[in-house]
Amino acid sequence: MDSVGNIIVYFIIAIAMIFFSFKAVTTRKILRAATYLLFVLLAVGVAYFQLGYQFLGAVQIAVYAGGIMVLFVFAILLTHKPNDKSGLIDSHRRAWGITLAGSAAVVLIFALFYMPLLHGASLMECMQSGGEITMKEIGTAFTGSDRFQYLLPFEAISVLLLACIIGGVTIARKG
Amino acid sequence: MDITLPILILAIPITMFLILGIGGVKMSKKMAGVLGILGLGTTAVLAYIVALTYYFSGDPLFIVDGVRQQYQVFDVTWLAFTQSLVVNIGFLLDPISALMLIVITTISFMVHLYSWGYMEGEQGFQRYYAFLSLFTFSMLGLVVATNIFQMYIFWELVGVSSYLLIGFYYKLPSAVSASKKAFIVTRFADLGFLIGILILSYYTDTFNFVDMTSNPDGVLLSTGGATFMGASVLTWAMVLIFTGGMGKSAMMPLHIWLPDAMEGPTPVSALIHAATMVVAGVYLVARMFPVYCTVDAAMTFICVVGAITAFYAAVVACAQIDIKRILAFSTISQIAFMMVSLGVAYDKPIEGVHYSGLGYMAGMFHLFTHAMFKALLFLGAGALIHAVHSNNYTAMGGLRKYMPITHITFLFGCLAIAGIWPFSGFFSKDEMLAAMFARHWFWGAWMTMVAGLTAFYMFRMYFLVFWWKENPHYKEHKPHDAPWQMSLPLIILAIVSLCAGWIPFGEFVTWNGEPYHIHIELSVAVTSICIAVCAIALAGVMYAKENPLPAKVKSFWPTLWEAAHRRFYWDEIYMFITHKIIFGIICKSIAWFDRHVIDATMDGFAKITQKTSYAIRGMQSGEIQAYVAWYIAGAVVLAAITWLCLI
Amino acid sequence: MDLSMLWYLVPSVIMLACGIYGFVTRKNLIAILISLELMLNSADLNFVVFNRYLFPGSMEGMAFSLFAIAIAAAETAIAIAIIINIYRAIGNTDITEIKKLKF
Amino acid sequence: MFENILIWFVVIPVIMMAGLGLCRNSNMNAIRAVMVVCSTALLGLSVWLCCDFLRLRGMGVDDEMLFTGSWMWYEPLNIHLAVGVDGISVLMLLLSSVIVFAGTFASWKISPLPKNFFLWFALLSTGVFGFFISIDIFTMFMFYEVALIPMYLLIGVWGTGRKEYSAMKLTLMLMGGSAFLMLGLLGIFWHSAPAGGQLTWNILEISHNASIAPEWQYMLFCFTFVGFGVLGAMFPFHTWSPDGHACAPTAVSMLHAGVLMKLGGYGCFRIAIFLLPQAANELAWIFIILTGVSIVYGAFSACVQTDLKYINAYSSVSHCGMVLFAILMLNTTAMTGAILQMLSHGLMTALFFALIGMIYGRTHTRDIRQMGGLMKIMPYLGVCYMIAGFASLGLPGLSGFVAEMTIFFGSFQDADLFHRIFVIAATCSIVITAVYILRVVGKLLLGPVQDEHHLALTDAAWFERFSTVTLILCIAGIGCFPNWINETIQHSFAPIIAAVQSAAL
Repeated sequence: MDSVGNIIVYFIIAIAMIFFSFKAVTTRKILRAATYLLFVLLAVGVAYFQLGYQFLGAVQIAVYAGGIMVLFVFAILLTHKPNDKSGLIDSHRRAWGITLAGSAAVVLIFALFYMPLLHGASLMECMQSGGEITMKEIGTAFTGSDRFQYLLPFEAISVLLLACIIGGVTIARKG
Repeated sequence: MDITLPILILAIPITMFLILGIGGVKMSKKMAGVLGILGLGTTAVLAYIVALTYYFSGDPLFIVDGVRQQYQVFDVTWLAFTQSLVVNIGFLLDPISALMLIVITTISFMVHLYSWGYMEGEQGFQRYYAFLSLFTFSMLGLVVATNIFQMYIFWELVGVSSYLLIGFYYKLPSAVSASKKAFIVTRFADLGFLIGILILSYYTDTFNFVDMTSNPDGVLLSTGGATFMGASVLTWAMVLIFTGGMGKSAMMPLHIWLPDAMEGPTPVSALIHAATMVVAGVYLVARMFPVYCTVDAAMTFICVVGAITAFYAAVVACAQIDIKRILAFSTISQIAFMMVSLGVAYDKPIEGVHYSGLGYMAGMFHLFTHAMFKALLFLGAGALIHAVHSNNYTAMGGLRKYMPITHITFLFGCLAIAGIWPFSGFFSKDEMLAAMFARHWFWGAWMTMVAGLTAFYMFRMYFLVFWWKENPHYKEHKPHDAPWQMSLPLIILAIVSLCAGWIPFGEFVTWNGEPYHIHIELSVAVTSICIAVCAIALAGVMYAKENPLPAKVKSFWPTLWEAAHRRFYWDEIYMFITHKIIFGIICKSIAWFDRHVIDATMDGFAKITQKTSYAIRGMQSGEIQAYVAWYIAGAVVLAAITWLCLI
Repeated sequence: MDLSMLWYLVPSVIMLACGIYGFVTRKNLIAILISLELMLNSADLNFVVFNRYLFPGSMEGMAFSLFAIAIAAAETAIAIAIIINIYRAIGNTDITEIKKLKF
Repeated sequence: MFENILIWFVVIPVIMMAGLGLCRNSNMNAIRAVMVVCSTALLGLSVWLCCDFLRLRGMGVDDEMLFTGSWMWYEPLNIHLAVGVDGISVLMLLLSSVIVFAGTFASWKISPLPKNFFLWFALLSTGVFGFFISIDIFTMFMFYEVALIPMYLLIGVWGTGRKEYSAMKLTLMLMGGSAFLMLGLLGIFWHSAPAGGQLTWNILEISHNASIAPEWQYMLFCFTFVGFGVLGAMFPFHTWSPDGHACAPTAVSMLHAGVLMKLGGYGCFRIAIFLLPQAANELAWIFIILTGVSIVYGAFSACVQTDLKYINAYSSVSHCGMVLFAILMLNTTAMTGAILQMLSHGLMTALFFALIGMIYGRTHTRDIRQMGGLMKIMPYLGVCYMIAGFASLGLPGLSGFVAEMTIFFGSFQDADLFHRIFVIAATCSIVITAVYILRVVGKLLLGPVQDEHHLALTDAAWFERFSTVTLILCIAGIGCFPNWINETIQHSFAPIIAAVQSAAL
């Protein structure tokens, strides 16, 4: 039995996620879409906190909600035109989108409900058996090269980021 | 026996062919002619030496207790198909090959000499002599073959020489098509020959003539009674081999090439298409005679084909205008005579007949005499054509005053072929008819009738050419006798035609080598002479002076005349089969099938691939959303499938 | 009432579905990118949820999410650079106008 | 490695390519010099190989393959560069070098881009020679592909008429064949050591193991036979041949019809029959039907063609059908005939294509309806054409006769009625061959001159004479003295026949 606080928090995040992601893809105004996305990202971040991954939640909020959103907003402002019609969606596209998204949702949700594995333990029990992950653990895991340690991907990501920086600069510089 | 002479006999002509063929362009005509004549003269002398040695030396190699032997002078391996089935090239001496050596070299030498005059001024004189040498080589190789495969090899070579010589005037379309026809028809016949050899050699496991003919029962036994479609395998083999002979010897229905072959130069017709190559079929049957005797069906087949051909050709010859064609049909008819004669012969004594192998001896005898007088007639016709520049008797008439030598020699030839005593044709024809009567009266009567027809058409031609009425063109262009190179062979051959009958032929050539003393069958001889004289008289009445009788006879049976003149439409039938059916239907449809079905299928694969590519190219639309949509759709479907499988 | 993992997974699925819908329907490149982020987040959330419920003792899911976030950042940066470039080149960010990559 | 004489058959063409690489495209004399020197070297090498081979056989050395050598190439798959020759390969090498030699002279004045032409030509030769010396089926296949690919460029660039189409068609069809072949060869490889030993590509080792399971043999036999059969122009996979030959430049037609099509026959023989003898015994009848059809069908098709090259291409279908037909008869005599036919057809078609190229170079047409009486205008070429024609229709004294007769007599040894009927059908082709050859000769060379413009044409130049005389001498040599070839190759059939017979038991 989970605590009532947890359940309330859960419902808030769940509703926020569902509602704002729905709004993000249906609104015509692109800047609003970005704002709704921000809310979704924040909700997800909260969910991470709730699940006991504080570091991840922090990263989610810092990188996504902080960094990426800024990029989005800048991009939107840079490419925005006053009477932009691209928000309008014709019915053909909408039908396609609804069909695809609907069928994906239906298949996945049915699958979820038919998986007995997914109906077990409560969050409380899991938190007790796993507990929180400390920064120290994360640090060790990311800088070690043993089993369950991630030095190589970590370095790869670094190089990737570097490549992105250079790539981004190169692409954006040329007119 | 020393092998030098036999080798030289074959080597000189082929060397001469290579010299004249390769170096001919650089030579003068005279040089080429002299070389050719000298080469052939030498060959002829050598051949005479060899043949006469064979007949008269009494060497135990050649004759044992009065029986002439078959002797292989040399026999070297040329190609080994299997351990036992080996093709040799060799030199077989026996009565008939020695006879043929004489015939071929004599006629060939005469023709070489004659051509020097006849072909003078022709372009390609050197080429002509080269081809003549090639032909002589091939023909000699054919007659001295020790085995059936060697015979086949040279058989093909004579075919090609004949092709080359018929097509000598290669700028004339008619000569080209005649040569083509000759080659293809004989090739078709050779196919039968080849299949026959295939069958025969499979069972006997040998190609060698001596092995086969010395033990014909062994040949029969080796087939083990195998049959195919009701007839024994050996019958098939022998009939098919005879088909080869039918092609070369222009038997019905494969005779159509021979009249057209007259497009070649006349001396060539004399050599190849009268005296030597066309009797190869007869020679083949004679060569395989003991084996043929074991197969009654094949012998009957030979008789029937020969009898029909003889009559057919004789009838057609009565209605021809071109003198060379008359001679050609006469050749067909006479060769058919020999065929029947061989067909009625028998290798074992039959009751009531004093000598069962008579037909064989008579056939070979006639081959010999016919070669001489037919060559004479052709060379004579050549002299006529040389004089009036036309092949048709309508351009001639009354020539006896202008060309006395030609006239007399031609008359000798006609008398010989008509079978008038004492010309050579009489003796050989008499023996043949006697042999036919001995077998069955029908063959004798039938062939006697053909002999009468022969006398009639030959004298029809003789009178039309030398008597009838003088052609008005002579005033502008006076015909005259040919130069000595041409007249000399005529005279020699005329003398031979006159005398050859007195040769005691049975002493030399019989099927088993035992000598036989020829004696005239009086009843047969008298009958045939009477018929011949009547026929000549009839021809004289109709054609000696200009009169309306021939025209009346012609208008009495216009269809028959027309049909005979058009050779009973055999050419048209062949044309229809080859052009319309084989070319027009089979070949065209196969070619069409190839292009429009097989090739189209292959192209179709390419087209399908291409079409499919174009069709699915639209999916590469450049719209990222479409890609994503497809991707997600796929993923969803996969997920659904996985899920359905899991539960 | 237990908060089993299903509770977290269902909103995640809906987020994914919204992402799909947005990606397929929207014409604005930035809107498409936004939809993409939604899908990514849904996946990240799944990693974390599975990690927490099924393998609470380890941290693979979390690590994976972390990397995913880093890569998403990089990807977004590049994508936005490209979008801006396209905007400079053709004057708008409508995806229906960009069809050069065909055939 | 280089002490093995066989390696030089690949090395010399490579040297040839290197030499050509150093020449400039404009320097025709240098290019010719390289080509003449190298092709003469190849010819000399193959003659020497032949003599040495006969000497060794004469000394009583009766190994299956002589001059063997093997060098590891790629260890994980056990691929070796394994070489070795028996009598058949020796003759094929001799044939190839003669044709490369004659082809060099036949393309004396090739343009444009002579250097590039000869480079590809040399690459093609490398593939051909490599194929014949290999006894490792992987390297064999590799050389096979090396020989095929240059065809595309040679036809596509230097061809005439619908050259792109033809080049594409030829290449794609042959590649399709190769795909089958590759499947077959891989299958053979994976089943080469059934007892679990080391898998091998080596022909000799596979045949010694002799243990590919019958059910696999059936499938692999079909794959390999069809794969090689496509190159051997087997009905119904022959349609690349007319189009390909018609558009190819002279030397390429020569090499392709003369040698490349022989790879098909040789491969069927060396791989399909030798390595899969049981399937060969039992499935031969299917392919006997197909090749029997090829023989007659090709001949009939040739009868109504009007393009000289099409006539010869169809006649090649017929003659090459004869090769495969004889191989399938599975007895020594017929196989000897098949080898003779390969040699004969190689030389004679090369001669034909060389002559057609020369005639086309003068008259600028290959349509026999537009030509006539050429014998008068160019007697040398006319006579050569007639000799080639006579060789093709089987005139004794030239090579075609010997080959065909050996095939017929060998094939007839099989007493089965089915075989007999097909043999007789095959013999009929000699008549049809005569028909179409004489038709061409009659229309092209004899008769009146069709086109007044042709009167000004010249006869053959020295290099053309050289090329044709070489080929004619070889043709006549085989035709007059065939038995030495029999003696050269008779040992080579023993293992194959033994394999087939033991499989039949």
